[in-house]
Amino acid sequence: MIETSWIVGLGVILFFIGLIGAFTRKNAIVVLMCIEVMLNAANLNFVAGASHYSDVDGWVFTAIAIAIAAAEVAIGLAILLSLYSTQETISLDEANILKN
Amino acid sequence: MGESTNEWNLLAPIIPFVLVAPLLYAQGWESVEAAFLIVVIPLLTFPAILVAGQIYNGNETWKNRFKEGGIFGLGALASSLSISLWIVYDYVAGSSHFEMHSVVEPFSWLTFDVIHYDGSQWDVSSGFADIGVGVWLDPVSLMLLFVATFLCFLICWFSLGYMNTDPINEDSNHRFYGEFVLFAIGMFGMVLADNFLWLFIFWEIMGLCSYLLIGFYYWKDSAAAAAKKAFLTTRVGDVFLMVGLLMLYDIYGSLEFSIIFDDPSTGVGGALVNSTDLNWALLMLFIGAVGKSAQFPLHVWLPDAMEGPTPVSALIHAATMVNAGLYLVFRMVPFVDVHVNGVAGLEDFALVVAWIGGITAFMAAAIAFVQNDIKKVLAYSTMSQLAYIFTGLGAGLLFLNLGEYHAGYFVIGASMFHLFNHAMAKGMLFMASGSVIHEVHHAHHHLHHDDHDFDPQDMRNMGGLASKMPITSIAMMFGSMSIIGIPLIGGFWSKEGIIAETWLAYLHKEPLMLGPAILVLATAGMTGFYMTRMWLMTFAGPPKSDVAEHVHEGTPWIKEPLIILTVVTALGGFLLALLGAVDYLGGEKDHLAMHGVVDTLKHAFLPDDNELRAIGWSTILLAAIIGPIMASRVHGGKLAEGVKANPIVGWLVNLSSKFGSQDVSEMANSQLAEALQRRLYFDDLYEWIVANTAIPFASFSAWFDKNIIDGVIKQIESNSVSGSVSVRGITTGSTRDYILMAAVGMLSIFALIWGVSA
Amino acid sequence: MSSILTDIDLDTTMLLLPEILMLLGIVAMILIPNLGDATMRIPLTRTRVPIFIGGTRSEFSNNPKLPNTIASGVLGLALLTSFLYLGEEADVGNALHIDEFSRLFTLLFTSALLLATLATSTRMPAKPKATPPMVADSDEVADSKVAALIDNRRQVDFHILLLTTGLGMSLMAMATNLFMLFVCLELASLSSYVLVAFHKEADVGGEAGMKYFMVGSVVSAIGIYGMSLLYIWSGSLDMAELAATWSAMETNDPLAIIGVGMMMVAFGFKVGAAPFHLAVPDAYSGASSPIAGLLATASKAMGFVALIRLLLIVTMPPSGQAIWMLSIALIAVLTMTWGNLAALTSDNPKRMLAYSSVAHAGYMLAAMAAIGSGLADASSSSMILTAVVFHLLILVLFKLGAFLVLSMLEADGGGHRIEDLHGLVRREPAIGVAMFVFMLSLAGVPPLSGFLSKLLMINGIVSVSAGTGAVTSTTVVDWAGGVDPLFWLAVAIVLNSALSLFYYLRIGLVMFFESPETESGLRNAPNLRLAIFGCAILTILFGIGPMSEWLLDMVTSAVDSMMGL
Amino acid sequence: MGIAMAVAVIATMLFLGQIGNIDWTNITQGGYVLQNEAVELIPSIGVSWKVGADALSFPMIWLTAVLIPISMLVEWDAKRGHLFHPLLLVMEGALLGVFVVLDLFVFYVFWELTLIPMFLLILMWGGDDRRYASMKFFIYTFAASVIMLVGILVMYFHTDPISGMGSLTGHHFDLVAMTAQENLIPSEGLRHLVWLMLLIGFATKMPSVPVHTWLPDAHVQAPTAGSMLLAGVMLKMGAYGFLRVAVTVFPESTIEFIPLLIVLGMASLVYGAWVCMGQTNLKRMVAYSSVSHMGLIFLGIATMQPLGIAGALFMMFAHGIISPLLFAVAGAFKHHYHTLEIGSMRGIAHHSPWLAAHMMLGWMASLGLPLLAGFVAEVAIMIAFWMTYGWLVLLPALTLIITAVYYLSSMQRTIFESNDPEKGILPDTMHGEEPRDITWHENAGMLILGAMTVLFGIMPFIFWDMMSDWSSGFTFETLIDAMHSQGWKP
Repeated sequence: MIETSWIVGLGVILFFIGLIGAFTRKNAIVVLMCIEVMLNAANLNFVAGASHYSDVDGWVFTAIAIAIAAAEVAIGLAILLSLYSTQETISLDEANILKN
Repeated sequence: MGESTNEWNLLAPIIPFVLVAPLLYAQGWESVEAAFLIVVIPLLTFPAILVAGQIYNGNETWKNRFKEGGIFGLGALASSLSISLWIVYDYVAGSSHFEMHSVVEPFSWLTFDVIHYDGSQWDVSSGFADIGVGVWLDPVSLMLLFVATFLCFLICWFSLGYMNTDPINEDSNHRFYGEFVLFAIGMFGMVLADNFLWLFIFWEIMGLCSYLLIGFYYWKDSAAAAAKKAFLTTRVGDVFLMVGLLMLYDIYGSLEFSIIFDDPSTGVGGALVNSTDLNWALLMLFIGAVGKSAQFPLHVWLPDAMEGPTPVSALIHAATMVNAGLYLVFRMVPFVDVHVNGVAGLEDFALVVAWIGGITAFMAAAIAFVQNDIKKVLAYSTMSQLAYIFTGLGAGLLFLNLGEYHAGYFVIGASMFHLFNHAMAKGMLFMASGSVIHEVHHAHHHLHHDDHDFDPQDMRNMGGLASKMPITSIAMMFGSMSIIGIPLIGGFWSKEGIIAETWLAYLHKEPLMLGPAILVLATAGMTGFYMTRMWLMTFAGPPKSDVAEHVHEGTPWIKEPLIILTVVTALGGFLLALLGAVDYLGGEKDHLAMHGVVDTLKHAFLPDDNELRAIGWSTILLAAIIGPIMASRVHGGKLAEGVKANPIVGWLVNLSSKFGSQDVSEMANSQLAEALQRRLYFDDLYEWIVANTAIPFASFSAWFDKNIIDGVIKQIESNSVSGSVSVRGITTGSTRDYILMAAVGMLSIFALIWGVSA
Repeated sequence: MSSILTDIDLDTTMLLLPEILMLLGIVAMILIPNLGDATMRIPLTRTRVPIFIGGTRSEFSNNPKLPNTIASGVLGLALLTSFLYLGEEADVGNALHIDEFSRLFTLLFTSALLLATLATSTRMPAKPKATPPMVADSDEVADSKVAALIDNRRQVDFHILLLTTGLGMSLMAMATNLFMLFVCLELASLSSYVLVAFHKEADVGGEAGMKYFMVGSVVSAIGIYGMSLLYIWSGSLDMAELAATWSAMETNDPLAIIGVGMMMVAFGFKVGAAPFHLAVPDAYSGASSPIAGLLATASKAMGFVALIRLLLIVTMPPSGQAIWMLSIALIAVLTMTWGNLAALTSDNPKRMLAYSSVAHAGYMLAAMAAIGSGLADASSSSMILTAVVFHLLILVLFKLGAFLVLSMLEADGGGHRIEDLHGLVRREPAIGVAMFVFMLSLAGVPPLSGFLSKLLMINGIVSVSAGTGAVTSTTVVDWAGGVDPLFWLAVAIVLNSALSLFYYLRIGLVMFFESPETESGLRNAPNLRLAIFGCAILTILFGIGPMSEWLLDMVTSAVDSMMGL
Repeated sequence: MGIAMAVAVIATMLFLGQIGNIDWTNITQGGYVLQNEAVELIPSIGVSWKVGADALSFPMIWLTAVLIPISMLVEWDAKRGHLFHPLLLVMEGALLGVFVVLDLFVFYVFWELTLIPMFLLILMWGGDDRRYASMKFFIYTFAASVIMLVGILVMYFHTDPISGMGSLTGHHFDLVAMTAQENLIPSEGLRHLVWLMLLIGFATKMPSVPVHTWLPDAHVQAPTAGSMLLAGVMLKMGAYGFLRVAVTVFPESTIEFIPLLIVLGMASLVYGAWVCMGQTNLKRMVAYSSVSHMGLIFLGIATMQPLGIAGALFMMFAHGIISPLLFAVAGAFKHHYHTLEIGSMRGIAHHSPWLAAHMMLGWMASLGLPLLAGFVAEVAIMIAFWMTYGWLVLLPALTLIITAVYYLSSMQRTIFESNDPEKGILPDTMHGEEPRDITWHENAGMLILGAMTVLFGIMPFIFWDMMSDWSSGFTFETLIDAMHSQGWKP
């Protein structure tokens, strides 16, 4: 069995990949994916915790977190579509009518 | 009397005022109990005049029947005069005598507590009295009260003729009478006040009225400036006077005359009074007196004050208010009188008083040499004569402080007597000059309606008026004689004593008195010159302009006071001298008693002391002979052909022409004359100082406040705005930046939490 | 025999009535506007039975105002019920706990939502008489008719989202499990993202929604990751258990404290704390005003509930300074200063209010820091928390009230520039004065309620910190050297309040003294006016006197119940 | 506006009617009267409605009740009078609140409440630059008072519980109880800090240099009635609060900071006077003269003599009568000549004799002419100041000269000087309009103020006696102990 700490370690790496991606990439879709990666890092932890503590809650958390992620992506894409329909861009830098 | 006899019926409204004193007497009042009414009746009258004048302005009855309020003013002053005469009668002729206490118990005006540190702890000081207000009378204040009420009444009478006939004053005379009566309140109050604070309060009221009345012709730039100058200059003195009061209060725990004079050597709580402290306090008070009495170096306001209407100059700036400073110095006598509880070691202060007096006397007389404005001559003469009195008081204080109380009392009495003589004479002289100006102005108005450059006060436009204005010329002659000190007339009786005692002080006591002694002696001769010059330029010689030819004496109301004062000036001095006024005022005798005529004359002309005799005769020589003769050589001359002066002055005109004429144009153009014309540059100096220090500093302060103090606030404001803009700039609008910022924030939180937990 | 069904007794269900009502409201919202004469053929037969869903809809169900009415009704009822059950306390399952505290917040959320709903009733572009396009219509006319129809349909979406937001928030306040809390928070957040982006035709609508969503998702990912760390650390996400583990922890476990830090980021975003607030002004200014108001009040309150749970329940040490105290204190100062400074020159009133909302978060965070300083005993903690909750409650009145006024302007196409407020008092005296009251209350001018709450917060900070300076100190410098730095937080609040006056008063100034661009009055929106006046009056009443006392008592007992006092 | 006037007059009458019911023996002995049973307002935090008056507040209450109708009278024809006069009534309520309440919370509420009507007065009826001025006024004083609030809260926190008060916090805002509590703040450093915080709030209101710059701006822009109330009563709030809270509760700190008080007082007095002299705007000059006169209050308190404190109290009162007159005059200039530039109009006495007369009286009263209200205060403060500080008194004394200079110069260049007895020099701003004198209501208001100036100049004892008793009692009961404990010596 893999040590919990290894799984957590992987989670950390994933999380930071996601986080760094989130503020380095301009394309909103990619950022959305980065967010997914971060959420999955959390899921990994939940799974690891669940198996570590033999606690069923962790599994439930994971399942619900995945559902949340799905909802988030759905909403995100919808919002991006509406952004695209008005500003014809989904670049995070270019959509900056609102500032200061 | 006057042009229309029915003018007398205008006086009907004053009857009830005059009846106040008899009625109170009938009610069984003591005269001193009524003393407060001297102040209160005018106090009630003056607002009535002002308000009624404002309301009824232009109303015919108001203007003709009530003389725009003048009648009511006269009434109030008449009642004051009657009460004061009642008091004078009680004290001088009656049985009342003065003692060392207020004649009316003071009313407690301000009550308060004072705490002090006794070396180990704080506690209530018991010795500090409340500030009250009451009435105080002694020979000098009685004399001054009489002078004030008498002259106020006469000059108000005079004003009815002088002010109300000048179209320029039309519809504003109520202002004049209101302020005039207010002034009277100040003067009466100051004289009656039983403590230094109320003396100061009324003193300031007089200052206010002086300001208001100098600025009576408010639209004239020169009058406005003169009024301001007068108020500010005296204010400088007043502030020091106030500081002096604070010091006195701290020393004695009271400002009541009765408490302080009871024992000036012990202060509050029985502590011995330190002469240094007292010296400073008296010096501060003296600065106030210098300001009020227009002495060097705060003299600059008085000549300018002549911008006011002539009755104002007569009353305030010659006869009454300017005496306040003298009165204040006189009040210092108990402090220095080591014979009765005085504090030794105040000779320096006495010297300062004498020196200031000597310097001013000489300086003012010198400047008077070159004045052509009749009122300015009189103004400088006033300064000079007041300075005499200061010198006398200085000498007196010196004598008293050194224990020579007979000489001290004598010279102080002489000084106060000179105050009386001078007030009467100078009040009359100003009224007479007013009469001249009034008529010259009238004549000019009659002849040239449009010419506004003519100066009716300039003596170079006059000449030969002796024939046109008999009463005025007589009055002026007696007044001048009194001021000059022509033997037997008015001022002679007092001036002689001052000069002589000043010399004695030098000879026997204090070498430093030499300066004042020489200065006052020289001034005596100079007085003879400039007063004669004034009279001659005005009344003798041929008319110097066509206006002067058409002058005639006519206006009613003006002559009566002149005549009364002429009599008082001509005879009053001698009479009072016979009664021993000097000793009475000096405090050596507590009643007036008739001396023999021979004794009196002998005392004046042939004293036993050789020194005194020498000084006396040299004074007479200088003042009565050399000065007038020199003036006659320059300005004397016969009247125009075919006109004759009345015999009372005619001899003088003729006499003056006997000395031939001397051309002084070279002297008149000299640098010294220029300097005198420029009043020895004091005004210029003060103006320069103010313009180069106070005004730039004030502008700088305003700038500083606006740009530095408020600038800091504005800087905070603008920094906030620029900070706001830059902070808003961080919100770039790019989502990536927002996420980055969140990540940075997260890391910072980690760092902080980690740092705290480790 | 126990089953899920028997576990739920009727009493508890009654206590959940507000949430149930909202849930039913959502269902009703889906059903009722679709009611029509649709029939369905029974399979294999020719008989058609009416099923009422779909088909030609009746006048009643076709009314585009209907969703708003339903939402208002539901929220009103929820408000009422939550008020009625305020004192009750019960466990629901093992993840929810009803108590006074949570019900108070339900009250807050539902009233904010109700106000927003009332504001929306005349705000949404609903046209009751919209008809389908005719063949004869030109393209433009046809397009606009279609748009009107679509707009009418979107009413339902909007109000459903409002109700889900409410449901999420309300449940979140009851959560005893961090994960439950988070899920409910996400429910509310995701709905609010859409609400922000709802006005998608405008250029800014989509952008605002995108920004808010992107940043929100990233920080919630951070938060959920932090939570997962906590889970790994303790094996449970039940708050009581977490708290027990936390206080049993002898040395600080990095997993735990990093987890807590990450959750602070997530909740910090919700409350609008710097530096996570950057999307906030963008979102507010892009969203419609009622929604912006909702974010500034209900959403912020939600964030604070979460923070309170996390910081005061889970990680509060029994004694001594909490590890998060310093960071919260610094964030507080940064937040209030940043918010006030930025608001100073904002020319868009909505942005201005957004920044002001950020500043207010700073004030409240400062008060939280005072609780965590370890200097506060139980009663002063309760007092400070009371101040915070009280502030959150009354913010609904004047912050949302201000947004309601803006929404009134927005209905006429304005509200985005300060010029739109020019001369408001002349155009609409009552509205203008109400706005002025809101501004003064935001600024904390007595005797308005904004002053009372700010006073209580400052008082809290001062009272726990001022006693810390050396008693023996004889000079100010001495004392200042010894005092807990917390004291300067109070000074920071004070200085910031002074700074904030500038921009609040500026609004007042332009309303009173600039000449308006148009003299015409605003749209006649009785609901909205009523809401605005209600807010204004309550803003004053809660400032001083018996009403404020009543509310304070309520908050105090709620806070005490939460803290177990 | 008739209604508002009626309300104000009725309020004043009610107040004056109450005077008969006042326990004068108590009030003149420095005690409180009319102190009601405290009504709890927010008991959970210890806020109650507790009011009372003593010789410190009574003259101020009197002043407020009298000044409001007068300022209404002066601005009888104000534009939008239906708003203006009610605002003045709001102002009256707030001001009276400040002076009567004995609960610091409610005190603070009223304190800030006074800002709102004044803010609106300046903003809605002010001059050209009113926005800046009103904002500056509001923010400046608000900022200062929130700092004061922190001080109040620290005091609050140190109060001992009183049963029934402060169920939530355990503390209370009752000023009387705070005063009575021994050693309210044990830490001396903190006490000083609190004192300084209070000072910032009160000194800004007074205002004292260097936090005075809001005042000239506010005054210049404010409408006449606003200026009258601002100078007449609002500035006194600062001095009143300082005495009522800072000095009463923390006498030790007051003694510790006497040098600061002297510096502030001197700076206000002397520097303020110099700044006055540099002003070209009549109203600005008068505003700075207020700064200058308020400096005397600090000096009076700093003497630590009953006499000086009584002088400071009387200064508050006297300035409260005189400065409204000054501002009424300045306002009348603005109203009738449309300018306040000194020197742009000359010889105004010709067209407006009443105005000139009022100006003369007001100016003279303000420069400390005897028998007008201001003199007594100045003399009392200076006597006490000499006793304590000796020659330092020359600074305030010489400032009297500067005061005279700027007042007289401004008069010289407005009501005097035109070189034509028939007409004055009119400012350009008249645009050929026929000059006229002040209206009847302005005149009536100024006459009443002028009459009071004279009345209290001649008969200061009407209020002086109670002030003097108050300050004596205050000194013996409070200050002397503190002076001993601080080892303070002159």
